[in-house]
Amino acid sequence: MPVMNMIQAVNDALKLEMRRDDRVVVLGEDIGKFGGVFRATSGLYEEFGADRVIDTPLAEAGIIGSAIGMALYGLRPVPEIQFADFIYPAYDQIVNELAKFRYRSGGQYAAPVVIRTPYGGGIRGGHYHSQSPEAYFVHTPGLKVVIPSNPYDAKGLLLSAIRDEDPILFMEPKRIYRAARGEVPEDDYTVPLGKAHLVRAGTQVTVLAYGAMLHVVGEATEKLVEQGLDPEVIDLRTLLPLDTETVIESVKKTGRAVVVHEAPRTCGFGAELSALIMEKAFLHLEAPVARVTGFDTPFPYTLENEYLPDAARIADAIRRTVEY
Amino acid sequence: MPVMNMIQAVNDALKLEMRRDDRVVVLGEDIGKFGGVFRATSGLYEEFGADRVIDTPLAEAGIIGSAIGMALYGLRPVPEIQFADFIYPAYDQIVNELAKFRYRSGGQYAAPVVIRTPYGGGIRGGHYHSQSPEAYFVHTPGLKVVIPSNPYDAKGLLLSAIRDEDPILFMEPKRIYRAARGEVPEDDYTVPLGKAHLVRAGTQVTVLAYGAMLHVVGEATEKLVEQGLDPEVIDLRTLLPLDTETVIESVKKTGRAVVVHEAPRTCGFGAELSALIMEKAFLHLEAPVARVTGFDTPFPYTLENEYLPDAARIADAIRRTVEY
Amino acid sequence: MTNEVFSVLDDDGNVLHPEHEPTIAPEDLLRIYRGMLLVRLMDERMLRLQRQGRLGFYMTSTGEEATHFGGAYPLRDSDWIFPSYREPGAAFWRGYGLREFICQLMGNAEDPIKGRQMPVHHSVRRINYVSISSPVGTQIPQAVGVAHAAKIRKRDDVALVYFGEGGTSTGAFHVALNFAGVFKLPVIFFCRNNGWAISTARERQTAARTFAAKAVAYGLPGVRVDGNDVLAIVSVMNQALARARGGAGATLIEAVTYRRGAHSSSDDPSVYRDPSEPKKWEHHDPIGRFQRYLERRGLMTAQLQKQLQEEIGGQITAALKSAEAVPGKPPIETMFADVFAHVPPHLLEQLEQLQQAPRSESTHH
Amino acid sequence: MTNEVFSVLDDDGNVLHPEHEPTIAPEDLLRIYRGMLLVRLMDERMLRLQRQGRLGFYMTSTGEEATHFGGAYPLRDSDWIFPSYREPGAAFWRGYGLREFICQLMGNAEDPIKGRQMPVHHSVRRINYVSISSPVGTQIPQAVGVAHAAKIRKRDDVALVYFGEGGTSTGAFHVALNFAGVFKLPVIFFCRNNGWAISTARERQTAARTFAAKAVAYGLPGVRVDGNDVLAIVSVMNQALARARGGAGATLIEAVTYRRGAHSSSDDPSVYRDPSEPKKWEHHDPIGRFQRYLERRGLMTAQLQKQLQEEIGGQITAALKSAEAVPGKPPIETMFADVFAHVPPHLLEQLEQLQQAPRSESTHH
Ligand SMILES: Cc1ncc(C[n+]2csc(CCOP(=O)(O)OP(=O)(O)O)c2C)c(N)n1
Ligand SMILES: Cc1ncc(C[n+]2csc(CCOP(=O)(O)OP(=O)(O)O)c2C)c(N)n1
Ligand SMILES: [Mg+2]
Ligand SMILES: [Mg+2]
Repeated sequence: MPVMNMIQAVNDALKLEMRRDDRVVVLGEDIGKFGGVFRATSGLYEEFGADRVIDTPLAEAGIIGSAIGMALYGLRPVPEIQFADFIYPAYDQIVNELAKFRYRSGGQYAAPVVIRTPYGGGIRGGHYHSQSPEAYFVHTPGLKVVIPSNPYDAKGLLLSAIRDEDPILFMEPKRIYRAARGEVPEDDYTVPLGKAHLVRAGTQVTVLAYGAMLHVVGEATEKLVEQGLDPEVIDLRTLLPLDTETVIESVKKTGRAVVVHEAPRTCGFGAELSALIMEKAFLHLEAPVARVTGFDTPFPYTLENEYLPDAARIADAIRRTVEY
Repeated sequence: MPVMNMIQAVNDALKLEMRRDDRVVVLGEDIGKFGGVFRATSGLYEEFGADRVIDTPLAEAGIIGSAIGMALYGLRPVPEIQFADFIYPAYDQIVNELAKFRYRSGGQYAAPVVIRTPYGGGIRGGHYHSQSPEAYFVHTPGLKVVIPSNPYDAKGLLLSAIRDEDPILFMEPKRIYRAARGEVPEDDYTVPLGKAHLVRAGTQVTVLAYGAMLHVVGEATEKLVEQGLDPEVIDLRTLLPLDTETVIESVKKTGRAVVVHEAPRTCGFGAELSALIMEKAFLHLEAPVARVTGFDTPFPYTLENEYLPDAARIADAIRRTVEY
Repeated sequence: MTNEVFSVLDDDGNVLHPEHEPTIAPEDLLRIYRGMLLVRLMDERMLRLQRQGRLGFYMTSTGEEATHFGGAYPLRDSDWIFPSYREPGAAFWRGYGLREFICQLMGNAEDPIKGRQMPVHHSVRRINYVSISSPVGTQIPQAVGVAHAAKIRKRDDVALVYFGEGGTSTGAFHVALNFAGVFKLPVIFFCRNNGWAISTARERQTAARTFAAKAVAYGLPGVRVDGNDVLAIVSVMNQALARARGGAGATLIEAVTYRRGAHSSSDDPSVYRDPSEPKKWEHHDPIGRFQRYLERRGLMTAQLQKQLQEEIGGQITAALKSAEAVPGKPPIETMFADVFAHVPPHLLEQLEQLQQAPRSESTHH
Repeated sequence: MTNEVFSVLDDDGNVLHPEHEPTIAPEDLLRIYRGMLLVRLMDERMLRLQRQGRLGFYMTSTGEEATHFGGAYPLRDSDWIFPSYREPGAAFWRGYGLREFICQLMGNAEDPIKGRQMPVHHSVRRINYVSISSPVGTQIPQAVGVAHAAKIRKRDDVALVYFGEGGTSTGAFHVALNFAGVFKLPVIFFCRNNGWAISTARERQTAARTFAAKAVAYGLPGVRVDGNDVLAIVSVMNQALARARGGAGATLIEAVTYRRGAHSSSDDPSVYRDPSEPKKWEHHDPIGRFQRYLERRGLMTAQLQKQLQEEIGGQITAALKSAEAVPGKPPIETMFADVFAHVPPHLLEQLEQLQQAPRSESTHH
């Protein structure tokens, strides 16, 4: 099996699906001839031409607004927002239009658009090239939110997403675009949406994470395991709809949970996980659910490493939770 | 003391502050000659003229973007977004610009803009005239979020907001614009930001709410009190910065909490409250924090009353929490 | 770019420019007339209903009916219409039923969109009349996307998108027309310049001399047409359609008309505009003008007109009766359906919670 | 609306239109020249630094220096400048220090903005050079707001806002110019049309014949000026300023220039454009042209030029040395400051948590 990094896996999924389904088109800024600022779409323009690989003017609202129209017409548009930090000019189209089309039309119209966007810190991008806005979209009924943490999932989840009937935010942790490498089947396969992945089975505490944080969690748990701890690690993969069953079963087993994300803490997705766990596993909880997150500040430049959850902070929170 | 409704209290605060401070200007759609679709700015145009009461073209991004510039120049703009549902075209200006100006400029520039906007359901407005987007803004570092539940607070909080140095979302529960009436001093007074209000002291359970929900909570608790229960009711008033101390002290006392809001449940502000309470009062909790909220669907039209938390659902949650 | 407004008819229904008079079969002329009359009478009746508290909300098109039919008539059924909330006639033209229309207004159990939206937010997929949303301008880039998709699929479908002059101030308008220009897309931007955006006068909306002039910014042709002259509108639409189907791209049409009624049933224009203004525009009434034209052509008589009125009135009454007879609201299951293609576990759970929860009197199912 | 590009100088520095040659004091002419040279040399040095891994990121302005000074020179110090990331010269003109500039790039302990933003996102309040943000176009309505405030306060300050031609495609551009037109505001919209938006060519950005033509959509005058001719820019700026201060409102200036370098240090133009294109533009170099003009006027000699180069080179070296000598990063307290005017309890608590937390090697303080 070939070894790919995240970018190659995303690129492979797009190629494969564009070959399989001629309704699939990609559009965005610099994604055509240039192949995207992260090269995720490289080679597509050459293979599929300007009709299906569309370099747009600089306007996110235009990209998403027209993607909605394309989807209404029957295409399967996969727009790219160059950085998640720049998605807000399209926010109205996403939360008021894309998310509500099926509902508001009584089920008459659907807009299965998959918005791909690189997100997250770790690339010295300061606060306009590092944001993690997933909670904004999780809080918006009508959208699904998918975040892969490795090349295998990136390809399998993206293929599932493009074949899904609903609008989806497909958020790609750019920090591990090249760093995360792994075996990826060349042929067609899917990883189901709404299913979390058990990364490590354990008994003492459930660690919940997604995206780039999985790798930092891995660093942390490795040390802890050496020290004799036995954490269970779950990669959520889909934030909405959440695989509540897997999460709750695990916490009922371990009685403890630590949630990790890069986004600011207040009203982040960690808050939802924490609240949900309390509602559904209260009597099993032996410690409060701990949140290891970015801080409630804009994303800094120089102090990025201090801002982001690192292995030490995560390990510390896991240990405290176990020892609570 | 004169009796006012919410609209009159807001209008009174604007008049008072515009007389006191000539840096204060209001701008928005239909807010001038017309006095606003809810009449919140009526009379201002006549008294302060077109320079300070500005009817704008139909563009929320222009309203907030230029309000930011006005604030940078030294004015105290109080833009109105006609309905919170229409704030998204200005989302980029709010979350990427307004919220981050002080931080990103190393403290050189500040943009003390107070965005007034009617929000929430209960007026048969369907999903574009009923939304409660507070969580989007609470999750955005750099913004304060204030929501009054009665005329006295509306005036006092709005005056505090306009005099504050930070950008503020001032969200007005339009459902009780006219229904909520009460004595409001004619003269100048402020209600501090960041301080919750103890509406009813109780011993068995802490009920946390804000905006229009306070009144539904009132209905519910009234019945429960008749039935011999003793709930404590707290009006948060400011969602960010939250009066964590008051909330946590109360829950430590009662050992139980119920959170109520209209917004969708997942990743709503209730999730943050629930997570926070678990983190800070875990050992005092005798029951899981319950959330009574809108459902995770777009806001419906015909089934509005089914969607919104009502007295029965709230009372039921309180009772279950107490009896847990 | 000229300021001139293109008309075919004068206020008395005389043909000013025979060379521009579109050739329309007599039966179609009568269908168009009947359609405009239907909108006029429906608006009167529904507004009265709203005043009586039998409807939560309503919006009229009085004086702008020609834009509905002048826009919709020249299209093929396969062309897409992206309406705003003020072009119900374009749906009636394509066969939207009076009863469906009223059921939507009532949000009752037979509302085609299941009681999900406020009155006047129709959606009629079978006739390519796309779901209306309240946010102003959002439909414009979506229409561009449909046109883009048609071009990609090499079909010659055209997208017609309606919006008011207030909508031209939105960012959505700008990005949409810019995309349409860059990609040469088969879309027609139909701006109903009715002079007002709620209380905001046209002069406050832009300093551009005309709304049609804005086309220059996108490399598109812009035309100003008399929005109360259905024949003039048909004629400019025909040109725009030829352009679009011929691969030459988009057109911006500014239809100069006037909002004679209130913005909506919640609005009171007397606060912000001189009542003489709407009065003045009654003399340019699109229906009256067109009627006099038909009379001149011997296609309309006072008696036929009276007969049509009664016939339409009767149909509205029947539809209203039948709609009001629909028992109850949509079942609560509908509140959780269509958020996604399939109801996910968390929504099933919330449905159960709602079903099991006690309800306040106000909200018993 | 014309396509013509207004120039004062030809490529050899000859004055084409003496009647349009702005009157600028010789010492100012030399300051302008010196400023352009500074930007050119600073860019070369900082890009090299970035290549050596001593800087995280950088963006050059090579070939566009005339837009920095042609825009900034005619302003009063009290006028506001809203820059994008490609006009550092406008800050240098007003006295931004080389050392401050480099400290910002390094985000070190003496970075004027406390290491909060990526390199080239300067903010220099004391000279009304407003904080730069990455999102394209957002500064345009903000500049309009400053102009609106100045008008409300009855001061005759003017706001100058820079953006690239890519920025004209954003909704922010549209709403900003529309507001400026409606309210007749003292703002100058300065579009640096450098032909490229990262890999996106100007033709893909809009179908409008020119960017200046977009002014029509807002009832504003639009002018096209040679962006590599500092004298021509000064002359159109003077007209725009007179209009603005005279209460006649805003102007849209399209400066036609070319991005000779990569979009940024992360970009590789060879993938998307023909290398002969930037080569061609070297013949229109704004510094060379202006230098030949100064020589003709007897204000510049080869020797003086060489002397200036060395002087500036020396200053850059000194500033760089001193900036690189700054020990350490901003303290972690700074991460929680300036989110609000006063640090609220939840941020104090988070600061404490961070201070008490163990740190991975990578991130020891
Ligand atoms: C983005 C947005 N802002 C504000 C509103 C509130 N609103 C509804 S209609 C309207 C005026 C629209 O005027 P125009 O576009 O001219 O259409 P008309 O009503 O005249 O047909 C406004 C401001 C809205 N629906 N959407
Ligand atoms: C809203 C937004 N979308 C995308 C980007 C990514 N981006 C940064 S610069 C740029 C191109 C800008 O081109 P132009 O406006 O012509 O300015 P230039 O770089 O040529 O000076 C893009 C697409 C961004 N910063 N902001
Ligand atoms: Mg209008
Ligand atoms: Mg450019």
